Amino acid sequence: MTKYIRDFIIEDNIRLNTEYFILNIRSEEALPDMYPGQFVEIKVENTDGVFLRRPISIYGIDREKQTINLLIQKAGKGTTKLAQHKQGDKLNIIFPLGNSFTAPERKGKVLLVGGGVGVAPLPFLAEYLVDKGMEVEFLLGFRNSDLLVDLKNFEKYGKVNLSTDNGTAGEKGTVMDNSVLKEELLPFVKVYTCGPNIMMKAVAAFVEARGIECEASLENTMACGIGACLCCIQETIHGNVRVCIEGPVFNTKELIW
Amino acid sequence: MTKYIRDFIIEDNIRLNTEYFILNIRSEEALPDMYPGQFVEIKVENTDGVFLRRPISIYGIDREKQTINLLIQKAGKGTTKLAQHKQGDKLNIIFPLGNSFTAPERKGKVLLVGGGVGVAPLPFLAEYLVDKGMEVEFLLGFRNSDLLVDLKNFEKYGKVNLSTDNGTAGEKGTVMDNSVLKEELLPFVKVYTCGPNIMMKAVAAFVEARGIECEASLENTMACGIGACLCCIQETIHGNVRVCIEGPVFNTKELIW
Amino acid sequence: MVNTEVNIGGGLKFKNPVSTASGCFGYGYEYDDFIDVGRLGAIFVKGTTGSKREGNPYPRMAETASGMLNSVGLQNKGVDHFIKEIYPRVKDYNTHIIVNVSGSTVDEYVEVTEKLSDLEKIPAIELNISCPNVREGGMVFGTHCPSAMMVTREVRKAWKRSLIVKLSPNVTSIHEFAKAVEGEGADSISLINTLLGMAIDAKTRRPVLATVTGGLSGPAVKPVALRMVWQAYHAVKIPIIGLGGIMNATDAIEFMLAGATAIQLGTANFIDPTVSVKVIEGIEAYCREHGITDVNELTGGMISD
Amino acid sequence: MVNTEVNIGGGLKFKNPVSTASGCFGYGYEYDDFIDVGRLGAIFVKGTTGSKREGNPYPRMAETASGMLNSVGLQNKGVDHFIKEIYPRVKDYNTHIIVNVSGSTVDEYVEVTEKLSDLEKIPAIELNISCPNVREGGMVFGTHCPSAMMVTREVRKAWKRSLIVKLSPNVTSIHEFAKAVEGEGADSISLINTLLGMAIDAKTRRPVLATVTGGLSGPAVKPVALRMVWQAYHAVKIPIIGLGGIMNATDAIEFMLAGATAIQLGTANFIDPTVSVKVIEGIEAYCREHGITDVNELTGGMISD
Ligand SMILES: Cc1cc2nc3c(=O)[nH]c(=O)nc-3n(C[C@H](O)[C@H](O)[C@H](O)COP(=O)(O)OP(=O)(O)OC[C@H]3O[C@@H](n4cnc5c(N)ncnc54)[C@H](O)[C@@H]3O)c2cc1C
Ligand SMILES: Cc1cc2nc3c(=O)[nH]c(=O)nc-3n(C[C@H](O)[C@H](O)[C@H](O)COP(=O)(O)OP(=O)(O)OC[C@H]3O[C@@H](n4cnc5c(N)ncnc54)[C@H](O)[C@@H]3O)c2cc1C
Ligand SMILES: Cc1cc2nc3c(=O)[nH]c(=O)nc-3n(C[C@H](O)[C@H](O)[C@H](O)COP(=O)(O)O)c2cc1C
Ligand SMILES: Cc1cc2nc3c(=O)[nH]c(=O)nc-3n(C[C@H](O)[C@H](O)[C@H](O)COP(=O)(O)O)c2cc1C
Ligand code: FES
Ligand code: FES
Repeated sequence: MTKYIRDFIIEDNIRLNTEYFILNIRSEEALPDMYPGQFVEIKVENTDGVFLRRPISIYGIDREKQTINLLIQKAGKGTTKLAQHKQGDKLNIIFPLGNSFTAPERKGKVLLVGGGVGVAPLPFLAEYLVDKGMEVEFLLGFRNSDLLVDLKNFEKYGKVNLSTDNGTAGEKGTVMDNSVLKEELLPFVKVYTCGPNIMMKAVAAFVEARGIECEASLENTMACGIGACLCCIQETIHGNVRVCIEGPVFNTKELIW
Repeated sequence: MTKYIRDFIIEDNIRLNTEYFILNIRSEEALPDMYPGQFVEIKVENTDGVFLRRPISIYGIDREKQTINLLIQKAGKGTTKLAQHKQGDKLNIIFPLGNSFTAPERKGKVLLVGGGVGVAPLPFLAEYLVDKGMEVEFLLGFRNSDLLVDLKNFEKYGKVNLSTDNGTAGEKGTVMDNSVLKEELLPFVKVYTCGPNIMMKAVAAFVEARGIECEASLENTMACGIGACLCCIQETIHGNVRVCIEGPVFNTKELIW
Repeated sequence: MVNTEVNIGGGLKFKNPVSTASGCFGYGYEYDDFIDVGRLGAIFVKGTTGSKREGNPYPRMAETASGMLNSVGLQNKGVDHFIKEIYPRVKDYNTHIIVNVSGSTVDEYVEVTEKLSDLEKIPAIELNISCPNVREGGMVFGTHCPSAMMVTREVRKAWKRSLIVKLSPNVTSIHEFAKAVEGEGADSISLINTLLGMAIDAKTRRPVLATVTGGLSGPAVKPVALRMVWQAYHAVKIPIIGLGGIMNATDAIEFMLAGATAIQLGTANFIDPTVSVKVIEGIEAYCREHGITDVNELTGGMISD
Repeated sequence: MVNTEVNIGGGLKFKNPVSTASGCFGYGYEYDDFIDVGRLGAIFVKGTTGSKREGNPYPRMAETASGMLNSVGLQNKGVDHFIKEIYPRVKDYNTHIIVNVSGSTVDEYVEVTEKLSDLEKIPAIELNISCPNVREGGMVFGTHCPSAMMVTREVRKAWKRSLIVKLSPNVTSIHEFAKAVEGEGADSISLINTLLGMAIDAKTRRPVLATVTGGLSGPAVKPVALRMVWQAYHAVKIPIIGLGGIMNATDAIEFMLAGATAIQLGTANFIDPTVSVKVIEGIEAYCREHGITDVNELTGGMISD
């Protein structure tokens, strides 16, 4: 898949809560094909302490408007600067990067499990899976009800099961405690997960043990994002592979983590 | 003189022409005593390639409003960033720094010679000298008429003689070609100069040769601005001295330049 | 018109002084989408060893002030894989493909070199005696002068085409190493490889890199790199390929003024995958503005009184 | 309450690990307007030589990516001036005044040291064998191990109180120098001094510094400094004073985790003259947050598996 480097114009910067915001960015030219799970690398300019680009998942696209939505959490210097950007500002972007989630072999119900900002790639994935005739259900975990993000954008595609650490929204506990995972016979033909490694590992172990296929989109620290530097490695049964090229999405069975 | 470090609030950013702008900055607390020739050191934050503070002369002060005016030329990364600042932005400032111009021993007419952004300290100096009962005249040099700055603020204090390289305003040529310096008997008891070194040297040589006292405010590259690093040295008859403490104003007779 | 061709020694010429650094440009094709890599003076590919290496464990990267640390550790599929799978894919680029030869023992360096000798379209190798990220070999050769000489001598015997030796900055006297490898028959030297550095996460109290230390690159190291190029320039007669923190044409020109005949772009490619083409164009523009008709006039052109 | 007192060796204790680096804090009083310098663990004053020195010609400073180059070159009015004019002004600060002893010959180092011995309120000297900005002496002592040993030995004979030796980073093996001066009786070591670097102005084609090369400091060098502190920590038993690019409390804590007992702030003072007090407070806050009751627990506290 061809990669591009382009200046995007910020159309909107929507503050969701104290930590999360959505950047809606527009390209002057038509958007190329992009798939769920892929990400972009943003150049954050003029920010003390930020030298490298920042990888951010594709949250949604609007082909006609030539816009991409990014759901971003203020994690540090770079993302905090991005949160301050205003309509009309330019952002230099390399995209689309990485591989993508794959649809299950057979039709049925799928579960999309996200934790915190790890929910970012899920609506785009849901759209894709619904298109392919799947029935989508979400399981989303947040620290508390103040940090829920843009739930309507998930509900469009399927039922949303919520967990919060303190029970202020949905069920109390982590996603692993959510009753959707407690049912004796899990109805899902495939489970997708993105979030903190510790959560993804637990999800993967749980669903693999039940013979269900699982794909995870991994965290990593990246320098180039395009496969040139070998900094973003993940150990797999095939050896060390690049998360920015062979990933970020992996069948969890292949991971040594 | 006590030095302060303080956040100032930008009250106004006035674009004068393509190169020059005036920042009007306000302190929450009363301003301390400041003298003409002194400067401030500005922290320019979040600007790629800018690490150290930037020294800028005091262009004017308003004690009641607790504001300082700075006349700044876009010279590079730091000053270009300053040009983009908006009302309400904060600037961290160390001030007031350096020594100051001194009034002549006897009353009379004085000439203030500025070239380019070197005109910056002159209105504040003129105000001071007029207060002391001097008669002030200016000789200001610019590249062309497009770059003239805020002349009204000079005319308040005395006659303004202009030179431009291409003759688009005032007399054609450098300040050294200006007829105010051509008169057989120069009427000035003291001459003050600030601008490019090459200009200041020529002015100093010319007026010194006529037995007139001359003070120059020197250029330099500074790291600390408060006398701690010894980076901003000027060779003088007393050895190497710090431009940020023993200067920036020197009696030109003491300079080895 | 500006002449941009430069002579790297050992019969090798670059059509312009701009090339890309080993480990920072993959095998070239990673950048196909962004630029015509055929415009480059040369591409230095990732460090290649005798057999496949998995490199160091994750995490391998830490961002630092105006730079980054890496501890990739020569992950590559080995020289045989390079010959079979990669060479056919890159050999017809309209630029020179130069292999960065790495190893843990002199025998490994020689083995890799010999195997590469059969590849017609590899006009030069860059002998990497300066990788800080492998336990044995690597930097040891680059920081111990007799070892640097020995490995250069043995590889020189095995390699008939242009031989570039890449020096480590982690030494007291760079000129000593420059002279030493020149004496052993290097056709040119490239410098600098990364400076050995380290990062700690105060929150977790752990090293950021799995290997604790790693190699520092990017603009942070530029002043050191520039100084070393200048020192080497005054020590040797062979051409110097300068690198370390070059981000734009101005930086590149500074390296040439300090004594470099050509330059490499490393970390800069991560931030702007099109930077190399911009640097090629920027150098030409600088020459035109300054009335320079031959880019070679820049080399060592620093004016000092 | 957090115990912040640290033991620097040779009977010297700092009330907290935060001090200011030689050449970056004048004689302390330059900062009186901004902070109570008495809150510092110690002040290391400008390099002091046998007689007055004018230092290097202008320009002496170049800004670089996340750092700066300086070529001040030990400008100072000599040890006698220090004793007569400066000592009386600073001796009653509620902190330790430590003199950075510099020179071109062993005799000069010893002469300065002997003269300082009479000053009751100078509890320690920092032997600067690492200044990159003087032609003779200076860095030569710091980059040649036998010379480093010799000057340490001679100064040790002349100085009964705490002796800190400041090491140069411009060497292949910092641990070798650390061990060597420990063997000659240093009570502690401080590192790093500046990295030798250079800057060129592409517009004028001239070096930015009158001396061509200068010393690189600031955040750019932090990864190298941290690595060297860690290497030295594993080589010696005496305390280490870490510095190089520390800009805030987090950086300071990283140096302590790597093995430093105390730290110095250099270039950071130029950007924020109040930074030292912020670092003192930041370290205490970190300790409280992490349930650390004694700042000494941080020293060498990096967790590695
Ligand atoms: C493929 C991929 C997709 C991503 N998608 C999104 C997304 O859609 N929305 C979003 O908000 N974030 C996403 N992230 C994470 C995002 O890249 C980091 O939060 C961001 O780089 C932090 O930059 P910063 O300058 O704000 O933080 P810094 O100031 O650099 O660091 C702050 C903290 O974040 C940690 N951190 C830094 N970089 C990363 C990283 N790459 N991954 C994890 N932790 C990191 C640091 O260790 C530190 O603790 C994604 C990461 C990857 C690898
Ligand atoms: C005491 C003093 C008072 C000053 N007063 C004013 C003032 O009132 N208004 C104003 O506009 N400027 C003033 N200057 C000059 C101003 O400090 C520089 O223009 C500014 O630091 C440039 O910063 P930059 O980041 O924009 O440029 P950079 O990107 O750092 O450099 C751009 C160009 O400017 C040159 N330059 C950088 N720093 C200096 C410097 N300190 N002096 C001269 N040239 C420099 C560089 O060599 C380069 O060619 C003063 C300087 C001093 C020492
Ligand atoms: C991620 C990464 C991997 C590298 N791998 C190699 C390598 O395999 N062989 C080598 O000689 N140098 C390697 N280097 C060093 C670079 O080629 C170059 O010498 C160094 O990064 C300094 O240049 P720069 O500041 O322009 O990046 C690597 C550097 C980085 C950042
Ligand atoms: C302007 C300047 C002057 C210096 N003068 C001295 C000196 O006289 N003696 C000395 O041992 N180190 C001197 N140094 C080195 C510092 O003490 C310190 O080792 C170095 O700057 C690294 O620390 P930093 O990055 O925190 O500045 C000087 C550094 C600077 C920037
Ligand atoms: S980030 Fe460079 S290879 Fe993945
Ligand atoms: S700028 Fe530091 S002494 Fe003047």
